Amino acid sequence: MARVQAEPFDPNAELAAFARGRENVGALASFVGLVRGGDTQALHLDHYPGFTEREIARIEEAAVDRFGLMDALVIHRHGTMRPGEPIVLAAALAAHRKPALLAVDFLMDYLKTDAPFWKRETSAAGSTWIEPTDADRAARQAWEKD
Amino acid sequence: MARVQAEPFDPNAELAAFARGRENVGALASFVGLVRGGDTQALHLDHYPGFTEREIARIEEAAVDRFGLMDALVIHRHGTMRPGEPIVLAAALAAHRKPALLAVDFLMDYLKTDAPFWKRETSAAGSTWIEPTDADRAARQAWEKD
Amino acid sequence: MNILFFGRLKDIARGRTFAPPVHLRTLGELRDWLAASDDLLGDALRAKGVKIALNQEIADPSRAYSPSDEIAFMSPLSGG
Amino acid sequence: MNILFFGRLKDIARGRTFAPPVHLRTLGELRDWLAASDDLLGDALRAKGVKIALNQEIADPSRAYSPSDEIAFMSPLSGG
Repeated sequence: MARVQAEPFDPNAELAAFARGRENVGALASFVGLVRGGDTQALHLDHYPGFTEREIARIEEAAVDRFGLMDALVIHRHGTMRPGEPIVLAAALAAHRKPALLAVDFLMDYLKTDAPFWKRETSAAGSTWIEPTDADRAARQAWEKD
Repeated sequence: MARVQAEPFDPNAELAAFARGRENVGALASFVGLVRGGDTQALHLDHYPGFTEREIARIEEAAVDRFGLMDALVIHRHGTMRPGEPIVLAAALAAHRKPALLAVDFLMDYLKTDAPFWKRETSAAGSTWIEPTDADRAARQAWEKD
Repeated sequence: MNILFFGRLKDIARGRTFAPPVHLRTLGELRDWLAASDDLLGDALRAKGVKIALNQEIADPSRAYSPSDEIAFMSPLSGG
Repeated sequence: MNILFFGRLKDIARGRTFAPPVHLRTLGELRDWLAASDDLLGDALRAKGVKIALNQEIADPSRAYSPSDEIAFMSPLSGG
């Protein structure tokens, strides 16, 4: 399931709902990305309504197919977030451990470079756009070689 | 924190407590291993009281050092578990995504081969010991090459 | 035609509306026409990693568009 | 001396207590003496991946032990 929302969410409540009532699951892997503190006062994420949701659903489907998952979950916020707040939750349910962990890594690499979001950070020094680094692109490309 | 207990636990409540009140965390990765259903009626895990806790703490420390984690968490059950129940929770808090995900993979690989647990499965056909496979050992050894 | 800008490009376009001439045919021609209208916008449109979406699908600059299309110029994505 | 068995070895030892002769000195000698007491236990003690712990530390068969030690023979571990 792919969800994009402005409202804060509780990753643990979402994970509990995601895993509830499943049969034969052996592995649940998950990742929560949070707004780091330090200099950051706020993080702003723009999205492209409609397109963003569809691209995330496409990334999820790719993960489910590639790793033989029982299910995948991505919840991604847009709008303004404060330090400590969750930005993104990615989770994978599988029969076994390795596919579940690999799938979460894959989901995050693809979300980083392929999901239509634009990230701006506000600190005391002002507001700056954050764009993907070469390392982000390399991580995404490594999956294409396998 | 390393905990070994006979009582069932709620992975999401544990994750929430683990992440609560942290400063400057950007990434929380986690893995929950559950008793698979199918033929399995119950899973029994023996441990070596004292030794098991210490070995898990040692594996956690290795993960914290190696990946520069802010903290690591392992909760592992012993005793008798039913399908659907969590066996193990491993989690890592870090500033960034990749170290958190790698640390969880590392924790699970080491728990599998180095933590003093012995696993027996009960099905309609009887009760059998489950021992680590060559693949488990290879996964553990791959970390030593890096 | 609905022209959208995202990320850094949105800041630079600043809500302006553009009325591209009717003789333009491809997304690349539209991009070049927009770039010529403003140096800052031109630099940003030619930056590494800028993508174009035609009706919410990533599209090549060689693709033709029609007046009813939704066209988005997108700065490098940064989700996750 | 406290001798413990874990995993498959525990099933085979079945709660028996062992009184090894006092002339034994190393963990390896103790293992061989236990193995000689019972074919099934012997096979299981020589299986791949069996480890010995001396006072809750993994130890080599060449290590000497004393009567007050806790010694554990452990079938291959399977946590996680």
